[in-house]
Amino acid sequence: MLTKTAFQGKVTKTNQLFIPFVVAGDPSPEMTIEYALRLQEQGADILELGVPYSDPLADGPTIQRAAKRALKAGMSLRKAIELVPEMRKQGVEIPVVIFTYYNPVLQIGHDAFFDLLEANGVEGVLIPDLPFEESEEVRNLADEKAIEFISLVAPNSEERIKQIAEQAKGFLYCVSTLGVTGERNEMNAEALNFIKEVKAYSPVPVAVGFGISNYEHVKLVNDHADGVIIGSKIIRVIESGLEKVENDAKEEALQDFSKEIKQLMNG
Amino acid sequence: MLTKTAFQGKVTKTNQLFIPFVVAGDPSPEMTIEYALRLQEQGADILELGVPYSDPLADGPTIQRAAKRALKAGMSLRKAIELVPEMRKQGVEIPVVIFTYYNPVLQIGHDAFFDLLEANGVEGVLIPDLPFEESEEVRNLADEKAIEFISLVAPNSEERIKQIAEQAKGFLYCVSTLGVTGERNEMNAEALNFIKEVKAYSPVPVAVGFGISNYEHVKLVNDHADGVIIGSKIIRVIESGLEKVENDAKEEALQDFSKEIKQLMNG
Amino acid sequence: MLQVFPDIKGRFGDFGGKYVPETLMGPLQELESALDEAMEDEAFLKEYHHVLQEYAGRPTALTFGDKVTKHLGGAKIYLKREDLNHTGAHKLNNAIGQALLAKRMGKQKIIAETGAGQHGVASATVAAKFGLECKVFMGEEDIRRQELNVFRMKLLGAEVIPVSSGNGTLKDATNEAIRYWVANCEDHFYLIGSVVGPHPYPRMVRNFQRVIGDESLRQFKEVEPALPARIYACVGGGSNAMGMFYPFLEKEVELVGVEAAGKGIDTPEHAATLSKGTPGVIHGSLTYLMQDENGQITEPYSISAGLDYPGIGPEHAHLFQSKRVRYEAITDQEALDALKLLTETEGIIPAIESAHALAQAFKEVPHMSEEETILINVSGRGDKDMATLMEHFKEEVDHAH
Amino acid sequence: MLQVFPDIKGRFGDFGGKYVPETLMGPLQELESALDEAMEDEAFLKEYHHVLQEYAGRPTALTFGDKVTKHLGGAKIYLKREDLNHTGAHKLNNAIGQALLAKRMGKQKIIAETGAGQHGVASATVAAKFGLECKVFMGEEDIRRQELNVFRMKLLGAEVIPVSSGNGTLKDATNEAIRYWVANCEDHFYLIGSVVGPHPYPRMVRNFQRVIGDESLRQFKEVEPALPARIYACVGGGSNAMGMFYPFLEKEVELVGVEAAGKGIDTPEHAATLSKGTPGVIHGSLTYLMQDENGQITEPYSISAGLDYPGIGPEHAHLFQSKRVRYEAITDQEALDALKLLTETEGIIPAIESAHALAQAFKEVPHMSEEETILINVSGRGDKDMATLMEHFKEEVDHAH
Ligand SMILES: Cc1ncc(COP(=O)(O)O)c(C=O)c1O
Ligand SMILES: Cc1ncc(COP(=O)(O)O)c(C=O)c1O
Repeated sequence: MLTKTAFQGKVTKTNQLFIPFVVAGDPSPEMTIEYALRLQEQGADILELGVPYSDPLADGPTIQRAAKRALKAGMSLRKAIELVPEMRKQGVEIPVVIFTYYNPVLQIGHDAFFDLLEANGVEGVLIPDLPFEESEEVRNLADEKAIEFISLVAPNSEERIKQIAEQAKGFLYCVSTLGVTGERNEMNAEALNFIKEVKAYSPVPVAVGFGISNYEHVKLVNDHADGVIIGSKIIRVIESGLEKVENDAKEEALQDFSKEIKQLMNG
Repeated sequence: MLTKTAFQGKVTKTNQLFIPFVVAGDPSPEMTIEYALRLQEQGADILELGVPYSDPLADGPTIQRAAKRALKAGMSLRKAIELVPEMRKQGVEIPVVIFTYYNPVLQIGHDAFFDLLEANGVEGVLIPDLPFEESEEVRNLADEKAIEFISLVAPNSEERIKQIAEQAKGFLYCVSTLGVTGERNEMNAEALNFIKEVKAYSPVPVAVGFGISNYEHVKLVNDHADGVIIGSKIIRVIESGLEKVENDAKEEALQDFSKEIKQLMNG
Repeated sequence: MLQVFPDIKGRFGDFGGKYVPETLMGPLQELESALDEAMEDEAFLKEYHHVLQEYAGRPTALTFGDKVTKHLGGAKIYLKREDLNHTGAHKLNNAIGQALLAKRMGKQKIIAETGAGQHGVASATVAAKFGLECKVFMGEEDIRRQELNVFRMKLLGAEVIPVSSGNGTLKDATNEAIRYWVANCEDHFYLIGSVVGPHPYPRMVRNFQRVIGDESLRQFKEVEPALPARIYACVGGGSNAMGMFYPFLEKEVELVGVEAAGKGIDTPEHAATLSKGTPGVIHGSLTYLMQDENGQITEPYSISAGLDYPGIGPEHAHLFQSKRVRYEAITDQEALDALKLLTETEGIIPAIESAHALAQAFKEVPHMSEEETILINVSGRGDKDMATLMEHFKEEVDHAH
Repeated sequence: MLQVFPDIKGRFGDFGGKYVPETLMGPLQELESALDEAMEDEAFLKEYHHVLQEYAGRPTALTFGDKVTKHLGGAKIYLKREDLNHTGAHKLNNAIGQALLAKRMGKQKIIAETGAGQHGVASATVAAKFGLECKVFMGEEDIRRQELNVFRMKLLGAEVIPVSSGNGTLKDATNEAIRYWVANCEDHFYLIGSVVGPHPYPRMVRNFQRVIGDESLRQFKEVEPALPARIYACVGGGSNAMGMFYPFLEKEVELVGVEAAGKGIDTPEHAATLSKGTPGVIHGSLTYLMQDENGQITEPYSISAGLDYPGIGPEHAHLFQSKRVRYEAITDQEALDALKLLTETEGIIPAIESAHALAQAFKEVPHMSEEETILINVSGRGDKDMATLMEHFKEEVDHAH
């Protein structure tokens, strides 16, 4: 049961958070909005909007493929951020977290980046390769702009778990198993203990990601954490519909997508 | 003018010596005898009968090719020596010098080798890779059997010229130019000086070899030395007739051969 | 003082740091502690130096290039002969250091990235020598281009893991190695091949390569009354250069790092990170890199696989910014010409990487005085480059006689 | 006393001498005088040792093979690392000595024979370094098989002369080099690559290679209380073995020379000259060789081009006859297995030639006590053999993981 406040009250549900991840521009900006709408329909609470990157250190092959498709379609950090108002127009109401590697942010510049986030009504930002020790300036800027800076903790963060968890904003991203994003078939008992520890320190909801790929996982995570983050699995569903999208059977692809997501979240 | 005695009186001519070289068994033992007869007809005084060898260090490509043909036809040191009585039967009367590399001799053994030479009526022996310093035992054996052990001197033999020339038997083989056997177009002035020096020491006729390939050479050499040794040139004439020999035009080949040798020796 | 770099956060001035997924922060911390302990431990240092000497063949020679000096006229040219190291390049110095550290940390498995295969071979070699399991990540494109080194690693008992992501080259192999490490950091040691990556790698690799400069300093003093006026080293990730430069940073010696200009720095095909790149984050470190306007890392180009890297060690970025080191860029053709000249005059066929340093030096020595001396780091031998060299020189040498 | 060999006639017991065309007697005499003078000249010896050290990278390491020792059990295995020499084998030691002698004699042109190309590369290398013109004679068949080394020689500025006589292999290349020397001895120096050929070559080459044994003796004493019980070296012409053995001839050490048994000494395909050959003359020297009943030299066979020679140095013939050295023969397969074992346990890929010595030692050490030590000469590195090794091991290593 979720009791903590997050995203300045925009996330108000009391049941478990469902935080899906899609890559902006995979396979096109238009389709990303369509998928976002379907995810919202299926109960998504927060959307992680991934910015495709040439060298995504923390991502597995599925998300790498998605990034490649999106880059080919011309997506960039700036365009991904500018996609958010477009989403709003078409009905996406849930908070959006921009998920981007640090280098593109650096090229825009910290100040300009946050101005851009603010101007486009982005609620949160997650930078997977900017750990606590390197993120002070960015965290301060995020605070100034009242944008949630999402932190991650991992089982091997050890004495840093407390430090990271205590300053968490928006929600805290728990890496359930060591490893890059991807689908795995079993949840790790140790990981569950770790979640317990994190929850004890965190002022915000604790969501678990990395490796959640079926309803069993979702149930297991929801028994212990405040929410699930699902990335690779969703990308794979999108991937399986690519052919239909290309062949003008967009509607059918989206129906399939909704059905699969429903199944994933509700069994 | 030749005044010295050689080959126990068998070489008695007073004009210049003509010493041709053929490879035993090139292209067959029978043909070798035929060529020997023709050479005798053309005035040869001594026949150098070359034993084909796998690794003829002192021979150029022409003689290497001849050796290859002869080896292919099954020739060996023993067979070459045993070819001599056959030659005699067919009319070769001039002295025969067996020209062989040292290794085949070693394999037969010194004593057995000289027994073999003696038994087959061979008059001389030349071992191009057995220099003076290594040949004492062989020279003694040759003396015992009254077989001429032919020595070589070269322009760069220097202080050894005297030593080698003074003990020379049969005839002394003068290497006119540095180098392995083969045809060259010019005689070397330095070489002529060298011949003069050699003649001063030698108790036997001084013949010049290595590189004599036309009548001009022959004349030039004959102006200064006691004779000419001709190898590669003769092999090339044999080579040019190989096709005819193979095609049952043996007589024609031999006629061509005689004509060429005549031309070589008499212009 | 220069020597205090990197600071406690792993910064060389503005550069360096640890820009890595959270999961790596623990392992990096563990590595740093172990490294700090090891480098204070006499026994560890003794073993490291013992292995360098009795296994790798150190000290490597310092050769006076009398013939090339005469040929060019000007300053006297000395060559530090890392090409004589076991496995043929300086890479082994670092691989030995890290493998010993891995053992000390109780890690029985190492992973490594490789481009042309030099670091992969060095890693496979130390894995064999120290009884470690070894996985080498290598781009599929590079696997195709470097069949021989792939086989060599396998013969040494290493597993070569093809990387198909990105363009299938070094950058992608490094990404993949890091990803694999993220997932398997508990029992795996990641053996990085240059002074790149997150802190403490740039410092660690530099310290395991400084033996090049330490030896050079000592050897030079034995043969010349004064230090060299200039020292040249090629820069890919920058490890041979850092190893050579480090002990000279506070000496009065001009230091010259030479990048790969490929087909020219005014073309898109080069790997001249400092000359043409901009600051950014690559492989966990804030440094210079080659990227497009959106911050996407671009594919570099150089004829030499070892310089074909879009980033550069953060300490070099700092030395560039602080102007302590001068950085130049040399084209493929210039490097090949220098390689040929050294080969013909000194009988030493250098790696094409090293030939970049040679080329820059050869440009400069004729303008220097005969009283001056210079030192060039010959980071590796050219055996690995024979196929490339044949392509470029076969006709020329076939018609030489 | 062993050290007085060869005698004044160039004899090692019954073997050696000068079985050459008369035209070479002068040049050999000239060489001998120059050599004797040089070897008495402090300045010459100093330069030779200086070049070995500052150019070739000597001393080469003495490596304790701890892992292979543990793997096999028994005597402790030490490796003399000639593979770390510049250009990758012991061949350079001799090439340096002879090139310096050529220069001293005022000969600006050198010729050399080569089989696999190792001695050719060493000769081309010293020719480049000392500014000499270089012609390398190489059989046409070998040129086809060793394309890379041919290119390397050419890149170094040497002319490679194809030899089509005989079977177009090393024996024929040597014949042709000698023939060329006969015709051009005035201004040419013939740089022979092993302890073969007419006197004074076997002595000269041994003396230029004894640095291997001299260093080993000194290095061994630094790490072990007693001399090794046995020393192993492969034998082609026999130069690395003679160089290693010579300083130990009067010590209480068992010396083991290892020939190539090819496909087995009971087959016609081997190069086990002492095991299966008979005395005779080859390339100007009386020694053991492989020949047919008519004294025609036969073509040897070994997987390793450097051992694929039908003769052997006359000093070995003497040491064989006098039983001072034990000679064994190792098959292709045994050598390959030993190569793989050393690679996997020690991270050293040896030349296939050297692997013959390793194989014999590996057979014996398990039967020796752990208190004993042995020393193996790793005459060269395996880089040159990669194509051959790939043929033999590719499938195996590809399926290892
Ligand atoms: C011989 C050689 N030199 C230089 C380099 C470049 O690396 P670094 O700049 O780290 O020395 C490499 C990389 O493989 C190399 O093999
Ligand atoms: C590495 C290596 N070892 C051994 C040999 C055999 O020569 P030797 O017996 O003269 O040492 C060679 C010849 O090329 C070689 O390259």
